[in-house]
Amino acid sequence: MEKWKGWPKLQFESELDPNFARQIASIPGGDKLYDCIQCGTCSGMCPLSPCMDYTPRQIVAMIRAGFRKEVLSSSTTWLCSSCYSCTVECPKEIRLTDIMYAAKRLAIREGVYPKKFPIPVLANEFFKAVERSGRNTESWLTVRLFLKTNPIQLFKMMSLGLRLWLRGRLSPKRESIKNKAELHSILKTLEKEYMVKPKRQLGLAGKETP
Amino acid sequence: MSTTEIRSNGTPKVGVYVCHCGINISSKVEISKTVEFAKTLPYVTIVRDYKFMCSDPGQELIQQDIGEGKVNRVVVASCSPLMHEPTFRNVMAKGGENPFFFQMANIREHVSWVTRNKEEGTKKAKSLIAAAVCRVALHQPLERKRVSIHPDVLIVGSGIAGIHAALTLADSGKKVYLVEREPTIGGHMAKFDKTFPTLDCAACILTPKMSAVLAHPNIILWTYSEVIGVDGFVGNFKVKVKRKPRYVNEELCVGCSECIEACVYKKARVEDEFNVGLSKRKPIYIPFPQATPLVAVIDEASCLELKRRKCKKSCVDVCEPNAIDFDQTEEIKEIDVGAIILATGFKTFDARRIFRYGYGKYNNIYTSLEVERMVNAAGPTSGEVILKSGQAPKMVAIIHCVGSRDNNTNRYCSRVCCMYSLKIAHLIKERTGAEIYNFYIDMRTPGKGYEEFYDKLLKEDVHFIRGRVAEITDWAMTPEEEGKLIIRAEDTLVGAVRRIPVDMVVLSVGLEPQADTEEVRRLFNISCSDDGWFLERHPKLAPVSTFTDGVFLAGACQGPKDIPDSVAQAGAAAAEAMALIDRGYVELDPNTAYVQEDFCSGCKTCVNICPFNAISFDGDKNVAVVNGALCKGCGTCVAACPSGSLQQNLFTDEQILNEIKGVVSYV
Amino acid sequence: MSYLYYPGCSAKSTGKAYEESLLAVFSALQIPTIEIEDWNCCGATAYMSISELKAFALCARNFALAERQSKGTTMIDLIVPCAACYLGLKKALLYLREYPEIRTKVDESLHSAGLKYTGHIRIRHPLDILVNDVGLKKIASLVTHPLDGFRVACYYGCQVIRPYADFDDQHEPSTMDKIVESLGAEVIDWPIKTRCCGGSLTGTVQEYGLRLSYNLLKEAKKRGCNVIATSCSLCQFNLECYQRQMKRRFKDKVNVPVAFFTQLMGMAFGIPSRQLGLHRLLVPLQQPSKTKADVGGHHVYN
Amino acid sequence: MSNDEAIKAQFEPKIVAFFCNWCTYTAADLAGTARMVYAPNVRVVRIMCSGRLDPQFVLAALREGADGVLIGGCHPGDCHYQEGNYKALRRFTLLKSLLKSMGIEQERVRLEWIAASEGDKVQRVINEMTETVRQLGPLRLEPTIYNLIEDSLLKIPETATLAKGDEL
Repeated sequence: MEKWKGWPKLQFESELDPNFARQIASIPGGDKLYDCIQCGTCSGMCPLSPCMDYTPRQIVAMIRAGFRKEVLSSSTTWLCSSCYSCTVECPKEIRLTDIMYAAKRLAIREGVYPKKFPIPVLANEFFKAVERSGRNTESWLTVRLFLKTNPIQLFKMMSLGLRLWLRGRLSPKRESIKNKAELHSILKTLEKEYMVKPKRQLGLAGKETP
Repeated sequence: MSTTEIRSNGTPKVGVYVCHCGINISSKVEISKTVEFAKTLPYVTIVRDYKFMCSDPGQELIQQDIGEGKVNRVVVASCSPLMHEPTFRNVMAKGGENPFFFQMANIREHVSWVTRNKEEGTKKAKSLIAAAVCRVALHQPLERKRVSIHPDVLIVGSGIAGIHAALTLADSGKKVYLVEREPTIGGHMAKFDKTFPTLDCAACILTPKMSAVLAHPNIILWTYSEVIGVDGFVGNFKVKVKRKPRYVNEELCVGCSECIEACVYKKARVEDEFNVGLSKRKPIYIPFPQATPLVAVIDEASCLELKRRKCKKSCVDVCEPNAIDFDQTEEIKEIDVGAIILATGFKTFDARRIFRYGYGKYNNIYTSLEVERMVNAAGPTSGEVILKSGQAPKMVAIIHCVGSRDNNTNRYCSRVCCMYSLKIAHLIKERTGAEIYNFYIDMRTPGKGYEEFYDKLLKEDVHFIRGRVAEITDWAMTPEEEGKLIIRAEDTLVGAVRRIPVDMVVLSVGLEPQADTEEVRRLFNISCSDDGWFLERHPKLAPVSTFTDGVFLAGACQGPKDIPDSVAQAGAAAAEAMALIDRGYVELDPNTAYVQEDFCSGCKTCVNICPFNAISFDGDKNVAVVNGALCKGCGTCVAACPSGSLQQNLFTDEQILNEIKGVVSYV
Repeated sequence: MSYLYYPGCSAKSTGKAYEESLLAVFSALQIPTIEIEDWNCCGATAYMSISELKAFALCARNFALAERQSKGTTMIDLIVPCAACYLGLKKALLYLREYPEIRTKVDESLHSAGLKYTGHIRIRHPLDILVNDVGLKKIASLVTHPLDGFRVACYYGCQVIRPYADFDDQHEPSTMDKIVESLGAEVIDWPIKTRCCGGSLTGTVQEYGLRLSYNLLKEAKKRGCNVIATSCSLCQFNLECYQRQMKRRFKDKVNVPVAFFTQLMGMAFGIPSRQLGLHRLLVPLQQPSKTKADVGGHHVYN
Repeated sequence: MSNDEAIKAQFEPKIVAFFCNWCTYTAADLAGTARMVYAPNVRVVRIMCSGRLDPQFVLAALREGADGVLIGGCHPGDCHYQEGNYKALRRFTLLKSLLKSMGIEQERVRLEWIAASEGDKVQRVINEMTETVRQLGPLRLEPTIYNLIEDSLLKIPETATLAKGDEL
């Protein structure tokens, strides 16, 4: 007798997050989110929607309905390669790519992104590298990424790495800027600043009348 | 210079009547406070409030107070004067007082509907009431001027709306000028094959009306003509109409089309406007077999004779009635009419504007209008639905909302596309048996028998996919897709992206205002809504009137409409025009300018400034003289008068200055 | 007219050839370019998914440095060849202008490092500069070795064009096509010139990334192209460097050279191939045989 | 927060608007029917045409205690009376220079073309105007200027005082 995991297709309102939409909408231009007519142009344009667990359109619907958990842990936002086709073609001028970013940032902040999924790892590594040295060194980024996600891949890529190295397109030399102090003080002042407002920073529920 | 003795009916006794308008006003305006405040204002003798001042009991209140001599001037604080000023002026009259001892304070549109809370609302309401009271105390008794109305009507545009309006008016004995830009009447409807939802043939129901127009003794039909000038005002418009030369004498031509046969152009080379470019015509042509009038027309752009004056004119030789006349020139007609109905219709959205849909880039992508011609038995393919290759399509996609519901093109829903797409789906299915895919965002079928028509299509196993098509390409990913047009869209009901290869695509293009709407709007001095359609006076209560009295709207020029709605609206417009004409006169507001001769310095500033030449100069008395019949009451001259001797009824300097005082200094 | 130049990280490794050819071509056109001193990462895609605000700050530092370097100039034109950087910087510029709340925060952060930026700066892509500032006439006039026999598929990728590019049509870009045509090459028509190549996914979720890249190559070949021109180092990398993996996974020997459009220009201008970094390509690019390119590629369902 | 700022903070400007009957007043009605909420500080006086606007009305408003004046007319070419709005524009420019010479900030008086369909523009303009004037703070007329206006104006009949005596 297997364990009861709850109704697969029954969603109790009490489990949804009524503030989720407003949180995402708090990014610049984010309130367009409320204009969505669910036409599906975004999903149709998206080169990766066939691989996503929810299509971009569904994500918008879910954000508006407050499916916080599902959205933040979905693969959709991470598979978004930010090619901006959705943003350009949306009939309601919703900047979907920005919304995906917002979701990604929330997911990372709250540590709910799909684990073992290489993309967030890449993001993190990239982020750290730049924080450290102001630039990103592709060779090291790749190495670290594969070590963290699947080391076997690293070997698979060896030959490619070699061929690139022979052509001087991949060097172990770490790229870096000179004036790191400057950079660090810039980034430090922004430590606690968020583009997606933490919930506590959101006002009372309900949109304000214009 | 000016003095404050109150003319006419003695000491002002102002009655203030505050309307709750249900909760429309009372929800944002503290009525009781407002009433208390009003009591403190000068001359105010009575203040009352009531749920609906415009209702009979509400009006009763005012009449009684007037009747009992408690008040002789009235302020009603309620909605916009554009809404109910006439109503309450009548109340004054009924109560036995001059209707112009009345002023309205707009505390709904300008207060309760636009303020956040009661505090703000009440404050603003008070100030507006104070303004009205201060002003009304200085009002004077006035007479309305009556101007007789010219009984003829001008109708611009002869699509189904124009035609229906024309026939209705003509049948009621009115003389109608029907002006059409194209060489024939009929408009878009004449291009259609069948009409939804009944599927009766457009020609069968339209052509009888077209010939009726031609035959009707009360209708003067001017095709191939355009209105180029409009002067005057309600009841007495002076209109200039340009009749373009068609180089064929309408009276003589019998429409035998011998000339077309004979034209030196052996093959038709000119793009055929009527078949929206799907076929070619000759320089001399008759748009379509049932064209009305059935008269040939020669187009200057392509006719050899007209272009270079060297052609053997074989058309002339074959024309027995000698109707062809290359010396014909354009002709300007000047007419007087009392009312004008605009029925200038719409244009379809240019599908090239949406690059992703490849219109004009790939073969076999058609707009809905092109398909209408294609399925029409009298059309370029004589009713056959075929691809460029000549074969019949096996799979057809119909894409809804092309150019509609899109911030990058038109925000609005074009209202007819869902239904005509269903119709086209049915017709193509019927003609070819092809698999048909309808891509829609929302299926909109409100209307008598419309939903039923949708049901019918569902039973005809047409595919319906809820999803806006992302792109149409010739990029094949599978062998089945080779050589096809591939539709990529999300099936939103399934939640999966689908690639569907088809042979033919129909783009259901939306409706747009005519390209020259702006010029026409100016010509007739009316407004447009922000999406470019002609603006009606009131969306619900005056849907066919405009802000210019005597100018009415019919059909799609006011917004996307299907045939039933256009006809209904045309009827309404005709009725409005009729009502206006049968009354026989218009009453003009007496807000005209007048000269206080003792102050006039005879500087003549006003004489040149008046746009209507209503002011002349009396040399003997050395004063300006205003012609009340010509004055439209803009007050420009009054503002210009250096001596202040010119004044405007209902808007004298002291009245306005008092209103200013009231609006600022009490609250 | 002189320009400041922002290389971006990839120009120093995988995209070296892009930088080399770009600078070679620009000097051939006598367009002086000065690299921003001590520029830093633009905080593109991956970074932005951690903190957009910091990404904007990173860009702002570059702006500040640029302004300090070319003090006095009323309007600075910044050449940004890398697509991701181009988008990142352009977006930052836009958001800093449009959203005061962001501007103030970023200004503070700059201030803490004794930097400031006024906003007298324009982000320009080489395509933009070549077509609008230099002009096709000038380019054509420098062509000494016309590229006949080359049947080029111009691939713009995403971020050069979308969503902020103002120098070309976002739905149907044509600048690169025009340039390549003016080099005497034939440009093939294909509907997916701005379709995503998979971007960073090719490095992370190869399963998907590879497919997207392969679809592009396959379609280009099907339409008889014998070289693909790109304007983005990541696109170039994805399309070229993974062709072996594709061969393995899809049993299809793609083997299409993928060059930077600047390399093609250089070739037409007769610039020595080493200066154009042609030797860095994995799929060698040489004068195609006069015979029509082999049309191949078969179907993957995805 | 400095004292001056403190005043500005709770200062509610009074603004008188002169709207032409055919375009701008209608637009304001439209804003109402569309329930577009906007600042309550602007109070509308309806005139048939912006051409009727006599500069002394503006001065009067300022003298009576308004902190700003907004004038609304039809777009150029759309005037219901053909060209009243052009006249208005001409007078407005003159008025501006007059105000300048009086030392009154020009931003306190604003002319806008607003068509019958532009309810949203009414909302925008009124909100902007209110903010501008709020920033400028209350209008304080120099006594000399006040008298200058006083003389340049014809007297406003004192209905209020009359009211006390009631009989004339």
